[in-house]
Amino acid sequence: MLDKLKIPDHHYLHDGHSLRSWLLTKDHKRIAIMYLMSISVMFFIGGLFAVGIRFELATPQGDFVTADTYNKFFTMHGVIMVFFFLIPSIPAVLGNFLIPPMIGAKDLAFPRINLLSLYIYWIGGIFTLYAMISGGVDTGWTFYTPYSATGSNTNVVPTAIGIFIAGFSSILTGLNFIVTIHRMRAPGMTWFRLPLFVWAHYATSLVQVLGTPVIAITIVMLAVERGLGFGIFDPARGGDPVLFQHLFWFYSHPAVYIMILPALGVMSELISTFSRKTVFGYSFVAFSSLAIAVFGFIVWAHHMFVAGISTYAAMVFSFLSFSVAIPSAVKMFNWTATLYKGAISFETPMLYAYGFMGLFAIGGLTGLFLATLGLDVHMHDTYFVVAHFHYIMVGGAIMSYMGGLHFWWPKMTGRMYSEFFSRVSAIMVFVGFNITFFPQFVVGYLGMPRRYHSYPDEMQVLNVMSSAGATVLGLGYVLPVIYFLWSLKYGQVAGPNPWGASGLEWQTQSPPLTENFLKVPIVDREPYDYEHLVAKEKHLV
Amino acid sequence: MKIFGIPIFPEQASTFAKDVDALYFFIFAVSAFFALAVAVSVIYFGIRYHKTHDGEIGARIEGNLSLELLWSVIPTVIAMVMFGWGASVFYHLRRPPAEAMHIYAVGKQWMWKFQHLEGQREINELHIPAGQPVKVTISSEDVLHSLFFPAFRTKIDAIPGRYTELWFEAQTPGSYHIFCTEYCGTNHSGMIGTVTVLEPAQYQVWLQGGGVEGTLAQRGAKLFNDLTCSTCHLDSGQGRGPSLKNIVGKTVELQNGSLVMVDEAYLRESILNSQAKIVKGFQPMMPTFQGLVSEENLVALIEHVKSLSPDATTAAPATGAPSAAVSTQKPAAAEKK
Amino acid sequence: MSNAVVHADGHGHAHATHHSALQHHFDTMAQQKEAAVVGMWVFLVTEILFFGGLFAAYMVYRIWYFDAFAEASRSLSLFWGGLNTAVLIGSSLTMAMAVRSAQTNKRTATVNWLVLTMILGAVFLGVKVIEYADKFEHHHVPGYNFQWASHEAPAAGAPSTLLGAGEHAPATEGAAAAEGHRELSLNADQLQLTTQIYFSLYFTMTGLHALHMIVGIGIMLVITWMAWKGKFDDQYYTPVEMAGLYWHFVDIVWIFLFPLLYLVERHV
Amino acid sequence: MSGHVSPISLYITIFMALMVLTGLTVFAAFIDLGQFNFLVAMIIAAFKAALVIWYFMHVKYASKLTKLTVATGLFFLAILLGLFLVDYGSKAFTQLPPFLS
Ligand code: HEA
Ligand code: HEA
Ligand code: HEC
Ligand code: CUA
Ligand SMILES: [Cu+2]
Repeated sequence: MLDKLKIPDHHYLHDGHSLRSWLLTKDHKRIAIMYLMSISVMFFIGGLFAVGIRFELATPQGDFVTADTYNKFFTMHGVIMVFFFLIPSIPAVLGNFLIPPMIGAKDLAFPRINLLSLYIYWIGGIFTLYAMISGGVDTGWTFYTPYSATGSNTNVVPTAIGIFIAGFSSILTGLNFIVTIHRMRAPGMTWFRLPLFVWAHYATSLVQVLGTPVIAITIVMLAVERGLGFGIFDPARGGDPVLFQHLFWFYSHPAVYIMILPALGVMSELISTFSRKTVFGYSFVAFSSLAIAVFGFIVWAHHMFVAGISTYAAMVFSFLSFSVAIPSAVKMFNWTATLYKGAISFETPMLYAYGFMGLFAIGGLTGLFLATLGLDVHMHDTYFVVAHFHYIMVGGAIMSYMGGLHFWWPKMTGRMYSEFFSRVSAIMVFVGFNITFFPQFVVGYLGMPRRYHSYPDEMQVLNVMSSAGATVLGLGYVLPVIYFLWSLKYGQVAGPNPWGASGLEWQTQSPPLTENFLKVPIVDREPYDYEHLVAKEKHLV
Repeated sequence: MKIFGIPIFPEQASTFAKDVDALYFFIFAVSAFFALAVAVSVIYFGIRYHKTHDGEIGARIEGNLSLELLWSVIPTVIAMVMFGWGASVFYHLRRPPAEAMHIYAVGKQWMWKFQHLEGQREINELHIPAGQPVKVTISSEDVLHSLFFPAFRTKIDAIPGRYTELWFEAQTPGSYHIFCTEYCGTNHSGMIGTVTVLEPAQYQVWLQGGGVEGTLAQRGAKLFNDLTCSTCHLDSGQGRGPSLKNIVGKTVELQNGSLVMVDEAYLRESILNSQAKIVKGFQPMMPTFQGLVSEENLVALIEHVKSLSPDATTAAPATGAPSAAVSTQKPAAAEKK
Repeated sequence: MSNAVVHADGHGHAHATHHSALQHHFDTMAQQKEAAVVGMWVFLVTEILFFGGLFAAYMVYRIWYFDAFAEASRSLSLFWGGLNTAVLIGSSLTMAMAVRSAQTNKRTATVNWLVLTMILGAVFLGVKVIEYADKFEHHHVPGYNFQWASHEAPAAGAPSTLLGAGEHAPATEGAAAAEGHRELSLNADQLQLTTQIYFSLYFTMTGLHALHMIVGIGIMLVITWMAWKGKFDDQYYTPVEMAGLYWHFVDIVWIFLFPLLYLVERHV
Repeated sequence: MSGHVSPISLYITIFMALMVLTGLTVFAAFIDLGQFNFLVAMIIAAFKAALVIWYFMHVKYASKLTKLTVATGLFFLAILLGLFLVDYGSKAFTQLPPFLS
């Protein structure tokens, strides 16, 4: 049957070939592709800074680059990875591409705003890259005052403005998704027939819309303080530097759920598809996304337990911090239960999904260590924290993103990549990742502080392990670039539904038409209905 | 603890270390249990239910309410245990005992300055006796820093314009790391030092050694003269300013009728922003010393004033009072003890 | 590869008559309008939280430095502030009228109301310029040679020196006391510091508010032009309505800024 | 489909009400209500804002979804301000305004 497949004549990639037809497109799928290219570039820039960090930390003395350069490395690594890679990653690429076909819509509610958000992202990115080339920043991605306001003499304001601008891109994406999910669903597509991917993106959008404005205003306050000499956080005028931290984390904690919620959404799709089984406890998984989004807003001060907040406030925020763990746990257990009595197979996306399960569990559970007051006093600002968030953000979010990319790649391009190399890369990433970041838990509990350019000799062995692992990890990330590009031309034609998946997006050709569907679909059954799929397949044969 | 000569677990050198590590192992065990439970089931299901033929699909199982409840409630209960345990350790970490020995620390780009009441001053080094609770009061001269003693399992940020404090009771003599853990600019990773825990007897010897220019309070007394404080604050109470004898630990009545408890934060405020609180019966004529006394000299002055109240048990400084903090109503009631 | 999930339907492009403003990916004008309204409100929610961050900072410092805030707020002109409040509320009325005219197919009235709204907006900004100029004159711009000298009090900006301090300090009948002010717990030096925080917030808050007004006027210029060209009718007036929502929101922000900044403590 | 058209008289009434409330808030600021000055000012402002939202911005006639959106915004604003007070309200050096403590 495979040899009969061919790429359809009409699809969104063929709807105009000029640069103009891309830059002025209103098609969510083309915008998604442009996002994919942009964030990939950003990922590799951020990754190069990580290489710099790990190279420096291979020896304890701090002899590869100067302390100032090192400080700029991790700051720019963090800024790029967080604001220009991970926050836009799944929503702006996979969400943009898939939400309309998943709900049976022709496009997002506001196609022009969608394009605008891409341009805004570019402007913000260029701004930030410019700030980095012309001197860099060294405040850490957290921009704590008073160092950022008065101490540092690097490009703090330009970088912050770059983030400010990119924030609007994130807000507009979220706004677009919310309205689209509410208003653009195909006939019959009720809320409880939505794929869990869409639920997760709905929750993400809430966070984007409600949180991002606060970081924007915080950046404005920082900019007027630094640029115009206003005193808002300035301790010399009786201002409170800790106020900045409150405002910063009011956004930046929820922002971690902007990064992880879409990844959780991808996971539900992957687990269901590759076990050919409906997701166990659909409504619990759906509502846990919303719960995570809402609870995410009430825990922020767990980043400030030793920053001078009152003992009472520390207790309240520690208590609340555990509230996010419960819906996360619910998700983990439901996915596990989904596998029970499934028909499981291990194509590359599923390998990533399995990797995710392990790494996210470790990352999330170490979050509990940090949320526990007595322990965080010791662990705060050590490599334990660094390991925690890399386990979630790299081990969790990126694993899931890669899984999703491999899963929907045939839908996006119409072609398959090399199964062999993709498995090799998935395994390299998993192994390399653990070698890189597991030792950091150990060295962190040992007391190694983060943002350290040099460190005590006795910690070298663990750091060398970490640096070695990063090499494997880095190569694991380069490989997909090669076979993905290769597949564009030489890949096997995939056909509309190579995985036998159940979602609406698989019921149209690959790559899809510009309008996604020939006719507006009418939905008359639950999601993840594999019985029906099989019955139909049999009927056809 | 070491494996093949590589340290993988920090020394336990304080009384907290055991408490914190016990908590650590508890959460570790819980986490390991859940992580393994998930990993094992996932792998087992992957093998047991591996897809065997084309077109095979999984069983139709929609969900199970009691299971959902079970696995929401159990983590909730466990999480509450973690919270409670963690909070009680934390509470302990934040409550220095009254008899604690007192040391001042000032963070500054990029060094730690420690001052003993007996007058010794150290930079990036700290000597303390074993078996004795030690309270460190911390401030910063420029940006945020954070004073971290990994072997004691405690740290706290140094915040410009405020006092924060931590305490510990070192147990095992030896030398341990001091780190600055709040990013503070170029040489953040160079802002490190060593804390040396000595046997109490050795500590006494150490105290005697070295050319010390008098105790901290004595240095403060000299400053008290040099800065002309003494011209107004006569012990007799006849000067332009009130007598500072025996005021620490007492309450003072202010001009607007409210009462203030005299503690370190109040003294600090009185010196830096003298007219924030005007003592009843006096004119607001004391000049502001903001910018004229360094953090180090400030603690010396405060120590001198405290030495004028020999039988006061020093009240803990109210954590985090900004230097210009103004409170017009009730006395700055320290966090409820 | 057709699929049972996808049915043919009579939906979508079945309607023969489409309004010219209907975009291809919507089915009906009602769907399109509802999407726009919800989208706009979601945007306004982001604006609520944007200003919310400022309000949080304001709240913290107002509690800490109430006296400085009271003192500094008294230096603002109640006349200009009150006038501006009235102007802005008036502009909200004219804006509401503009939307109403568009709803009822009255082209000229729509244009007129919009122009009137813009004029009122410009008046507001003009008054703001007067107020800002006044602050520059009185050295009330933080960071830029800020100086807080309350009325007759001695040049408080000059740091009191050790020697001269005794002479400096005003006696009991301080200027403030003479005016019958409530006893202040702050002296000149502290006011110098902490009123700066007030003015930093003042300028950030009113500055951002003014920026929003400028943007609003810009939007309205375009809308007015569109209305003039006859692009709207009772079926399609969404842009006017959206501009209206935005403008009313800016008005609401001011409704809060006015008491927070101008009326901290006037009863003395 | 052209949405609800409110009568002009309603708009005028709302406008008048807003002006009166502005006057009231200025008036209230000049009488000494102790700690309650702030509360009164905020209640009046909130009431004014509600009038604008409800009538000028047509939320009264809008869909449930729109109402929900507005409510969500206010709810999260309350979280922001409320949890700030958890820290700042419990710091040793901060007094809550007496009407809160
Ligand atoms: C995507 C990003 C992401 C995500 C999702 C999370 C999720 C969580 N994080 Fe993390 N975190 C970061 C990114 C993230 N974090 C970053 C970047 C920092 C550092 C910032 C900086 O300072 O630079 C940080 C720092 C950080 C701190 C501050 C540490 C410090 O600086 O001292 C804390 C403290 O509470 C914390 C806690 C948590 C918790 C409780 C969760 C929870 O949401 C986790 C929930 C998940 C699980 C619990 C696992 C799944 C459940 C099971 C397997 C079942 C068993 C469960 C139970 C028994 C309850 N994180
Ligand atoms: C999405 C977020 C994200 C991602 C993906 C990563 C990815 C990685 N991070 Fe990052 N990291 C952060 C977010 C992220 N990080 C944040 C927020 C901080 C805190 C910053 C701060 O303190 O302010 C941080 C800090 C941080 C530190 C601590 C620095 C310090 O405190 O001093 C370290 C140290 O090891 C580190 C390492 C790595 C490594 C090895 C990777 C790897 O996964 C990267 C893998 C990618 C590549 C290697 C690039 C691709 C490969 C090539 C270009 C080929 C050539 C390379 C080789 C052959 C090796 N990161
Ligand atoms: C010009 C005279 C003058 C000088 C010089 C002066 N003071 Fe004072 N001081 C006063 C007066 C008057 C008061 C009481 C009014 C007040 O509270 O401000 C006071 C109050 C105080 C208080 C609060 C006392 C209490 O009972 O609550 C302290 C503490 C203090 N001064 C310390 C100092 C120190 C330390 C110095 C030197 C660095 C100093 N003063 C220099 C005049 C002075
Ligand atoms: Cu001091 Cu870091
Ligand atoms: Cu967090």
